[in-house]
Amino acid sequence: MSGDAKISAVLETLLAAKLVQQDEQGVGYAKSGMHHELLCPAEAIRAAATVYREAGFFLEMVTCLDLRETARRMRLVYTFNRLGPAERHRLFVDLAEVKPFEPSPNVKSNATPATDPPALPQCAPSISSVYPAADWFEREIFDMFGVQFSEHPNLKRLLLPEDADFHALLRDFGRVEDADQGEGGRGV
Amino acid sequence: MPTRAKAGAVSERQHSKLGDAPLPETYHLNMGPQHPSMHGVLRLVLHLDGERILDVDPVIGYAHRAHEKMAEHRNYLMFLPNTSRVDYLSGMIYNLAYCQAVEKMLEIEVPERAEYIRVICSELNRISSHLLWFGTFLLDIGGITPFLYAFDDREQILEILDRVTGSRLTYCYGRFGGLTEDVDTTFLDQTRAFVKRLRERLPEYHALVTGNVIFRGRCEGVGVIDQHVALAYGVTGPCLRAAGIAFDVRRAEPYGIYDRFEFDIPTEQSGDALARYKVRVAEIEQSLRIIEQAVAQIPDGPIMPDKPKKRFKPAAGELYFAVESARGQFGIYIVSDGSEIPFRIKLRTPSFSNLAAMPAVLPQTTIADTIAIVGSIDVVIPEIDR
Amino acid sequence: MTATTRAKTNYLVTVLGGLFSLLAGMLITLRNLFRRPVTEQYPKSKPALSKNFRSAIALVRFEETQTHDCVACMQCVQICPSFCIAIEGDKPEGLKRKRATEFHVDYALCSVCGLCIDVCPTNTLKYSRVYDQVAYRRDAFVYDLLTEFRDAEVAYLEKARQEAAAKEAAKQAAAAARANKDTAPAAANASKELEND
Amino acid sequence: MAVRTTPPLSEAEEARLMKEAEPLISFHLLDDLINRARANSLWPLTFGLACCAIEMMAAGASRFDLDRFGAGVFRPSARQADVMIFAGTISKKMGPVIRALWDQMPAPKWAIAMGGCTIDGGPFKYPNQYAIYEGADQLVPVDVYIPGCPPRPEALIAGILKLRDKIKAGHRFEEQQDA
Repeated sequence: MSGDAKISAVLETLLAAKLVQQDEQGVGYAKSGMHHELLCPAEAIRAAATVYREAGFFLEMVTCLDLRETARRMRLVYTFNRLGPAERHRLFVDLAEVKPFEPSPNVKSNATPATDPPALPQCAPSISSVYPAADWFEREIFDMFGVQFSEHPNLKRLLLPEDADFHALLRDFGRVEDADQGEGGRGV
Repeated sequence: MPTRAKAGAVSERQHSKLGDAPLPETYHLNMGPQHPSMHGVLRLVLHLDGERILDVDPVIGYAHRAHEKMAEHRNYLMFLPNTSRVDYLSGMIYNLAYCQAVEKMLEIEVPERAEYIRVICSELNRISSHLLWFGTFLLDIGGITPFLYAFDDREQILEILDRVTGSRLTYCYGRFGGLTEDVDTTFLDQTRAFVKRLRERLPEYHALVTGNVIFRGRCEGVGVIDQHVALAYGVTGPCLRAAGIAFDVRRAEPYGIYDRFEFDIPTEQSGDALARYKVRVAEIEQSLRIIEQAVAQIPDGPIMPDKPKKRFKPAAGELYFAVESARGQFGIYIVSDGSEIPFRIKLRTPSFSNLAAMPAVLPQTTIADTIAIVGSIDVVIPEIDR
Repeated sequence: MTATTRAKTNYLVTVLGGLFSLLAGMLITLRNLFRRPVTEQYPKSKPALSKNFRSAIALVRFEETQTHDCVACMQCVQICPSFCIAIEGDKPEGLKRKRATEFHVDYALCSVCGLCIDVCPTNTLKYSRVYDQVAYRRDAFVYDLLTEFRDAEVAYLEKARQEAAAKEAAKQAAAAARANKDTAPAAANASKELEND
Repeated sequence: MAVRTTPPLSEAEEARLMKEAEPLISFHLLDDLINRARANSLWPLTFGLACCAIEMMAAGASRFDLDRFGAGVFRPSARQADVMIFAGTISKKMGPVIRALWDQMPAPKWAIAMGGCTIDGGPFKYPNQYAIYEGADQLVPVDVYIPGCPPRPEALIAGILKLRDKIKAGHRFEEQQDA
C-alpha cells in the first residue's frame, strides 16, 4: 500500500534526523491504538511537528500526564494522525515536575518515586506556530497542569476562570480521600 | 456588499490579538455566553471594524464540569454515566465508545447481537443529533418552521431509543461487554417504520430549505474552512468532509462492526456553510442506509457475554480509541496504572478542534455571517469544556 | 448582453427564485396543516412510559413476602457514581440475615445510570415511574423507600422470626431425638405443630 | 461578586415572613387579576446551560408545545424575561454571568431549577468538586425545583404549572407540604 510507504518515510525522516526514538515500552496498535509509539526530547518536538505537518498529518491531541508521584516528571502526549487510513503516531515528551508532589497524609502510597530525578527541561517549546490546533491544547495543559510552553503567543487559562489559583488535573489537587467524608462522601 | 476574503488569505494567521493594544477605531463586541444565537454558553469576543470582523477570541470554559478529574476519582464502571453527558446530543455514541475502549483494554468479547444493536442505536443517535442541528441552525438564521418539523422527527427517534434504553437524552445503555437491555421485534419494526418515514420527509426538507434562495444567500460562500485550515486545526467530521476530504473514522479505522456495512462518505468541495449543511443532510441518508442493513442482518443471541466480569482492572498501559461522533473524531485516551481507577482519561472531542479554527475563519466576515458560521460548525459547548 | 442588462436579469431571477422558494415553503406548511397534530396534551393526557423507563429507584415488592428483599449489602451504595443512596441495616432480633432499616435515595443527585440495579444481588431494586414530580423545596426529592413497606415488613419479620424459631426448635428436637431415640416421635410432632402455626 | 446562599426556610419562619408581607390595605381582587395575568404569560429567558437545555427546547417544540401555557415566548434579552429556567450545570465561571443576568431581569421574577445539577450539583457533585456551583440557589432564589437527569419535557411543563400556582396564590400563598 502506498500509504504505508509514505508513513515509514515520515518515520524514517524523523529517526534519521534523530528527532524521535522508538518507545521500547510500546505495545503495538492492537493493544494501544497507536501505530508508532515514540519518544521525543522536548527541544526536538517543534522540528518533529514540522515533519508531520509537511507529510500531511493533523494534530489529533496534546495532553499531559502527571507522573510526579511515580517518576517525578510531567509527560506530554502528542498524537498525530493522517486524514486517510489511520496511522497514529504517539510522542512522549518528558518535562521536569512543575512542583514537588505532595503525598496524601491519609493514604499510604505504594508508589516508589525515583530517588534521583533526571535532568529534564522545565518547559516544552510551543508547536502552535506549526499546528495552530496546538494553541488551545497547550493552553488547556497550562490551565490544568501548570506546564509552561515557551514561545506560546497567548498562554493563559482556557477552561477555568482567569482568577483560579490552582491547576485542577494535578494528581495532588482535590483528592477525594483528603475530603471530609462526612458530607457528600460515601455513606452520606 | 461586504467583501469576503478567501479563506487562504487568513488561514495563516494563527493567534488572537486580545491583550495587544486595540487597533485604532476597533470596536469590541461581546457575544455570549448568553446570546440568542450562540449555541449553549459559547462566548465570542469580536473585534470589529464597523460590520467587518477583524479578529475573534472564542472564550470557553463556561460549561466546564471536570469530567476528566471525576474520572480520577471513580472506577471504570462509575465513569459510564459521565460519558453521555460530555456530548449530550450524541450521548449514545460517546457512551458506547467508552464501553468499546474499556472492552479493548480488558479484552472482552462483545456478542454479535449487541454489536448490531450498538450500530443501530448509534446511527439513530447520529440522525437525531443532525436533526437537532438542522432545526437550531435554521432557527439561528431565521427559519422557524424547519425547527418544528425537525423536532417532530427527532421525537420519533427519542421514542424508539427511550423504549429500549429508558432515557431520552443521556443514555447509559452500554455496559462493558454488551448492553443493559435487549431489543425486541417492536423496536426493529419501529426502526424500519422510522427509516421509511424519514426517507419521505427528507425531500420535504430539501424543498423547504435546500432550495430556498434566502437560505442559500445566507450560507453560500460563507465561512469557508478549506483543506489547509482543516489540516492545521485538526478539524474533523462534517466540517472536514465539506472541505472535500473523505475522512470518516468509521472507514479510516473501523471500530465495532462498521466494516460490514456499505455506506458512502458524502463530501462537498466548497467548504462553506452550505457545504456543511449538504454533507450533514446527506449523512442522514447514509445513516439510514446503515440502519437498514443492520436491522436486516441482526442475529439472535445474547447481548452480554456468558460470564460477565465483575471487576474491571485493566493492565497498566495506555489506549487511544477513536470513533466518529456526529461532530467528528471523538477520541478517548485512557492511561491505566493497573488499578481499578483510571490514572487519566483524556477526551479528545471534535468540537474543541472545530471551534479552535474559528479565528482562522471568522475574520473578514460580518456579524450576521458569524451566526451562520458558528451555527453551521455545530458545536456542543459542554463537549468542548468537558 | 451588456453588464447592466445582465445585472437586471440576475436581479429578476433572484426575485423570482425567492418568490418560488417562498411559495414552496408555504405549500409544505399548508400540507402539514392537514396532518394530525403531534402535540401531546400533557397535563390532560399522561405520557405512556416505556417499560424500561428510568427514573428514581424503588424497591420491588415480592409476591410471596409482600415486602422488599433489601439485605443492606451496600453494593449499590458502593457503586453509585453520584453518592445518592444511603442505607442503614442491621440484623433483626432472632434472624440471621441483615435487613435494611433505612433506605434513602436523593433523586436530585441521581443520574439514572442503573448501575445499582445491575449489582443488586437480591434483585430488589427497580426504576420507579416518577416522571413529573416538582416541588417548591430542594429537599423534597429525598425519597424514603421503606415507607410503603413498614407494615408489610413488620408482618414479614414476625413470620420470619417464627419460621426461624420453628427451625431452631426442630433442630433442637432432632438433636434431642438423636440423644434419646424414644422421644423422637413426640419431637417430630412438636416441630410439625410449630410449622402449622 | 457576592454569592448569596439561601438555605430553605423552616415552615414557621416562612409563615412568619408571609404574615409580615401582608399589606395593610389589600386589593385582593385586583391582585388576583394581576397575578393571573402574570401566571399565564410567563416569558422565559432563552438560556441553556447544558443537557437540560435540549429538553427545554424539546418542550418548546411541536410535541410538547409550551405555548399552550403561555410560556413559550423565549426572550433572548433578560430585560424582557420574567422567568429564568436554569437548564444545566452551573459552572464557577458561569456563576457571575448568571447573577448579572438575574439582576438585569425586571421584578417580579421567578426562577426554575431544572435538573439535578441546578438543585444540588446532581451527578457532578463529588467531594472536592472545583468546577461547579452545587445548586442554583447558591446564586439566586429558586421558586420551583424539577428533579431528573435530564427531566422529561413533561416535568418542565409540570414545573411551569407549579410556578403558575405559586404566582396565582400571590401573597396568600402557603407552602404545601410536598409529598
